Amino acid sequence: MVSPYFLLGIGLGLAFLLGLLGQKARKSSSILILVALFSFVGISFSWLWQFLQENASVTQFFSAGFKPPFSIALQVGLHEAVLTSMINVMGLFSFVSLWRNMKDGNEKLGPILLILFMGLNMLVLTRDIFNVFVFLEITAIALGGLILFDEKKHARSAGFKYLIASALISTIYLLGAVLIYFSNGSLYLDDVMALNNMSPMAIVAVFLLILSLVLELKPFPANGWALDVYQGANPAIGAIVSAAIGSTMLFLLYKLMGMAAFMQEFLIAVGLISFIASNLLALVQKNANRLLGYSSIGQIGLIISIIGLKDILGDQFLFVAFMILITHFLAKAGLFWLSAMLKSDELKAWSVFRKKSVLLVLFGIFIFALIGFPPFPSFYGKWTLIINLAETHNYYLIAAILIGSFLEAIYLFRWLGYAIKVDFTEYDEVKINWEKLIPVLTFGALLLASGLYMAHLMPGIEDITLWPLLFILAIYLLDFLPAYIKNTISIAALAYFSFIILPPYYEKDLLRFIFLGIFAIGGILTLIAGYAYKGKRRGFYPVALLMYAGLIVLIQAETTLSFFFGWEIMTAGSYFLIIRGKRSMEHGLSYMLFSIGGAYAILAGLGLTFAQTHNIDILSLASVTVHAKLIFLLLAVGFLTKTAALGLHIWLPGAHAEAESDVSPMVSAILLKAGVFGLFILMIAMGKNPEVASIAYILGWVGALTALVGNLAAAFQEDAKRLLAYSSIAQLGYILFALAMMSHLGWMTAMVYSLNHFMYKAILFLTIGAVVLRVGTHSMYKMGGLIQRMPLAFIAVLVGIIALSGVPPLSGFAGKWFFYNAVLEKGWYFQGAIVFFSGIVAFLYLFKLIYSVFLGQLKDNLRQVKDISIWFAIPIYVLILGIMFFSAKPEWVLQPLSDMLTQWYPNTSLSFDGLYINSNFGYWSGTGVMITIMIMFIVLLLWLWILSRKVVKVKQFNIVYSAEAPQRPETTHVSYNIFAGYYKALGWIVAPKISELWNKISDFVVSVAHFGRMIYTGNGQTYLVHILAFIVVTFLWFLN
Amino acid sequence: MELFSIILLLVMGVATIGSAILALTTKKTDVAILAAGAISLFASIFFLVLASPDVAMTEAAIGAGLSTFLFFVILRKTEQNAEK
Amino acid sequence: MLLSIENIALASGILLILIGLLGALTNKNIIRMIVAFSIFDTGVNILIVTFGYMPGRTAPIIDGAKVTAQNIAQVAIDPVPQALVLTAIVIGFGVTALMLVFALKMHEKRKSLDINDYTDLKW
Amino acid sequence: MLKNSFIALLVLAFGVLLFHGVVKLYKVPEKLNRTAEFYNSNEASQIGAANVVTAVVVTYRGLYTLGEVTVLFLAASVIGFFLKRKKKTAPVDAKPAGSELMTTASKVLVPGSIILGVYVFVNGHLTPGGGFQGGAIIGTAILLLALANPTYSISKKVFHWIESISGFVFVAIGLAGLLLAGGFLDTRFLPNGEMLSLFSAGAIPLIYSMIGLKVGSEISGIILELNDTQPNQD
Repeated sequence: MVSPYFLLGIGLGLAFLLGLLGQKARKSSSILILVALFSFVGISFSWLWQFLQENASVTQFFSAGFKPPFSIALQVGLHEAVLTSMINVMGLFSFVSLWRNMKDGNEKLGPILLILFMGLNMLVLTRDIFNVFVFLEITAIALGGLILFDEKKHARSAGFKYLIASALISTIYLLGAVLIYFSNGSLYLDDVMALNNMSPMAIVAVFLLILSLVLELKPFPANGWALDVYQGANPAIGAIVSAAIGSTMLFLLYKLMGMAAFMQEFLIAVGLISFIASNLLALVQKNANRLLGYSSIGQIGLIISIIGLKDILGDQFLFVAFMILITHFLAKAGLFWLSAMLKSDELKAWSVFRKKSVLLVLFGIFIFALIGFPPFPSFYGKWTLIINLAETHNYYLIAAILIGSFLEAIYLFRWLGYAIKVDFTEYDEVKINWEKLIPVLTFGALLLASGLYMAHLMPGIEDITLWPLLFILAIYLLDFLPAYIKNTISIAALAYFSFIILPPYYEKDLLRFIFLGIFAIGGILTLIAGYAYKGKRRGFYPVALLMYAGLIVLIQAETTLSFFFGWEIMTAGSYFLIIRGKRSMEHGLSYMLFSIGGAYAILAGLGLTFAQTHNIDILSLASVTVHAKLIFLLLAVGFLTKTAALGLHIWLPGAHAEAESDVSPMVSAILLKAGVFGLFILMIAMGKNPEVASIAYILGWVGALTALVGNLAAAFQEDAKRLLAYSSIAQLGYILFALAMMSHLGWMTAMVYSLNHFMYKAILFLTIGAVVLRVGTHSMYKMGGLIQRMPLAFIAVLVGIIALSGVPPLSGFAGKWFFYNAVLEKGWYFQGAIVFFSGIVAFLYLFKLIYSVFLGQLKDNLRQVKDISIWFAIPIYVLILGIMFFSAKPEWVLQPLSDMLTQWYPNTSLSFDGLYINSNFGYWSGTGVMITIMIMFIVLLLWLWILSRKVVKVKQFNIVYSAEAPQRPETTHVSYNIFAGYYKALGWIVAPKISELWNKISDFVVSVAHFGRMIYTGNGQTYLVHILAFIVVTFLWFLN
Repeated sequence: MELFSIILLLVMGVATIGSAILALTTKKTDVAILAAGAISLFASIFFLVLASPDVAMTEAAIGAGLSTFLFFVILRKTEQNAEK
Repeated sequence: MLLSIENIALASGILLILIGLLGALTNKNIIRMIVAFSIFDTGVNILIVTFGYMPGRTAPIIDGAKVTAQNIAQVAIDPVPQALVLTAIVIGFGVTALMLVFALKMHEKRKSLDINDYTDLKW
Repeated sequence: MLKNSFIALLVLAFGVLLFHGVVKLYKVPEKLNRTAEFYNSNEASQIGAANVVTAVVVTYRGLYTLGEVTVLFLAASVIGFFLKRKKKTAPVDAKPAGSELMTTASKVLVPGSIILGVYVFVNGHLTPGGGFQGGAIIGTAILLLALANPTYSISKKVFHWIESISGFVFVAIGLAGLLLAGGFLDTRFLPNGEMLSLFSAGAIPLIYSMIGLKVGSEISGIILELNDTQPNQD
């Protein structure tokens, strides 16, 4: 093994020698430093290789040829090899990123950076407690020097604040180190760790050491100096502080915690407080670098608490800590480097990355990794952390971690949203220099690669989940191709997938077969509509496929881990799809926040499940016994955020309405079924547990009320797509209600509704979307009379609303029939009545939809409009055929469904008898009804046709307006505000009280954040007072 | 000998604390710097009495000498800057 | 005995630490803050040397007369605290020097040495 | 002022909390602890330096000294770089020459100080003092020189060379210990020699000479940079 002293020799020897070269040979000295940093990487990688491949054992290298404690030992083990590898890679790329700063007469910058990284290596390696002090000071002085070279406006005052803070902190460390020596006569860490019972003096000493290291790691609230450094210094230096120095200090803390088991609780508390507080205060931050600072402090706080959890996590400790650390390391460095490319440090300035899509994608990767989305390492880290905390019954810690993560998600996603949506014309363009680009690209690639590699290693993740992700990556690389080619590839991929994966499920698991079918067929059909788009449609296909991949992984999941994996992938993909719409940014954000909140609820629920079943098999949900109510409630809340149940629905109307024309059906008809599938899984598990019947009862009420409010709200919309969005909320309410009945008939209802909703909502959204593409508005009062110009669209909508309203002969009736049977059987009359009433309300908005858009008077500007695009018409009519088939031969679908459900509910009154479907309350034949209604329809049509020959045709202008042109189109459309009367009577039900409630909550949080950050006065002395107060308070805590 | 050391240290201790209070309270920065230099000198006597001649020499050369010099240089530079 | 060498030294060291700290936290002038920090450091150094002191013993330097290679373990004090303080003094000087350069550079831009004038970065 | 009295209270609380316990737990040691015992008993035979502190700082725990040198190097780099006068505004001769007395005194004192400094670092293994103290004394001599002869011009290049080479040699000696003897900074690859003689204690005199040269030239370099009347030569 290479002796670590060569790091010292190379680093210092070169730094000293470079004085000979002087200022003139700056280029050659830069190259020499690069070579030295390269050799650092080489040395640490050689260690890594020896530990990973050759099973080398931990080795200590003694200085001066004596044994410690009489000399100083540097230890090289696997941990040290990993950490020094990270640090040295960071050193190399930091130097590259600062390459241009070397030029302006700053010839000392290079040696200082070299010494800084050498010092960090030594901090990781050394086992001598006082030597740590020496190298702490070396890194502090070197960092101070680096900051001083910085030309940024406030770099110097920030650097000074850093110096005085670190002077105070390192003196505390010095006192600790000295007291350690006096208490046991050794400065050798292993000696102290071997002490069986420490003397009181040693305890005080260890306390001081750990306290000072925690202070170095910027705990809230003694961290104002660090925030100022992040904001004031060059972002490339911020990257070093956050990634390299932060990781080193964390490792040092971990190393020294070997002596301080009694301080574990302190670390947990301090870490989590920092995690939550800094993520909270970041909510109101507008400066990108300071925001990154807050985020760094938060992440580091989380890792501090994980170090405190070492004993609780046991075997899993290293895995969890490393996963979260490596994510923080790669992502934070990447983000700071991205920031270094920009002139302005406003958050909104990041929108200029939109012109360089590579950078935007990297930005997205870093953000998603930080929040803990799959496939990035932090996903596995957080999952394992939560699972293990649940297993050890640390429920409050789970709550704290999830709350902090949620706060972090809010500002990070808002920021990503700015980059994707905000207008960038006022900001300077990014000029990409190779030396700035290489580090970011490398770290982004490393992040992605480490995530994929982890997924490959992780038990409980099926390998198959990775192929789609790799395919998506490939599609992204083909983004320069025109849309129709990518569309074809995407359809082919989905079709191929369906061909391979779908058929076996027909025998194996019909439930999954149906949902997979919805996703696969729905995916293909909605993608066909994509041919209507011209140009390249950059970024659309990767994210659409990401959503489908997530959905498919979700359904296929055999373990709770891969279920959650799929859930998160699907959420990420759908988020990007939604925010593609023109005005959908805030809706996209609220979608994401509800989704993440829901996902954390699911995570907590799955964690609690694992705690008692010790099994990640998804079927193990059914064997939950302890805390069953809490678990099922958490899971239900998680799934209900996706199905937009009442109270959790406010993201849906905006998100669905503002999405692109072919995205709305994807996120409505298809995506919502993910929530339904989740509910199915949940209900199947709940069904076997009598304890949680009350939850089903509550869910039933939630479903009923959701149906009512959704339908009422839909009736008062003037925006066609919003109307359909509210209608979706209501439909999902029906499904929830039906599922909650926990009976064979109830679940039949839910299945039928799910299938139907998929078909008719896809038809309606596709058609309305296609119409919107032609007329250029969502507002129904700006349309009207389109039946003359768009007969294809009219017929599609007509079929859609007949199916939706549940009148015979179309398949919606089947849903209604099962529904009434189920309600009667269950005896939920009151709730049933509410749902029934809301069904009547549905007629109102359906009427309004078809009337406002297609009937009445054709607007002047739409006189030349063409019928909907053929690419939309194809999927629409395929779906209409599907509905027709289902309506004419319902038993072909219903009988297998019924048979499938008998595995959970063997006793059923339902029976199939040829064309007839019987229940306790009656019978019904789809085919018969169809034939009867068709005959009636044809007779009526003929009669009307005969009558219509006597009609006198009137020119439109005769009756609408005499001479004036309409200034306000809404006043001239007869169906504008058509249900004003009903609104007076029932409007209070749909008043946006729930949105108001959420707004109040968010206002409150924001004001807390505003108030809280006032402690950071910007005065260096005040920061010192904070540090001192932190020390005093900690002392008092430990005295108790 | 022992007694002599104690008396010496006592005087030094009083002088040190006095200088420290002076450094803290004086209005003039240069007086404060001189006081700090004096504290270092007294400290080096402390170190001598405490049987640490190496430390004493270092404190005298670096703490009392070099540091004080640097303080004055910087102070003069800031004054020059302010005049400009 | 209350008035022993080590007790006087201990008291002086601790008082210097506290006075230095108070100065660093209350003096608004940046250079005066740095002066206070160096007093603080001196106090810490005195404290450490005092802890390592053993009454009646001499410095661990073999002079061939009073202290020889044979009796040094009985008559001399512990060399390690001295080694630590030596290091701490030099490092403290490095930190002080860097702080002073910062003070100068800050003053160059804004012509002020008042710490209250450098609060642009906050919240 | 309310704020200041709060701070005073806080400092007091800090002092009481920290030192109350420490002082209470502190006992005047009766005998040396095991590390000190080892050093004091074995140093003479193992390293052969009369000054045990030097042996500890340079050999046993030589990494501390290397760290100190690094810190001084960093500080000197930063100070030298930022206090350097800008070339354009350099008035070649702005200051009056030093007084007669100063000039005469410096003629006597400067060589004497330099010799004293060299003596201190060369004898670091025998007497109190060593590289840092000797270097600082040399720096003071240069300061005297600069004060006495403001127009006197010394090439800073020489100091840069001495600084770089001596620093490098120090590191090289450390590596030589690693390659030739027991470990990094092991000074025993040279013979221990006879106790109390100048050429004893292995490579310690060599290391302390290098440190003395390095520190002396660093400090001198800074002083020369600071000396306003010194025309910039680089």
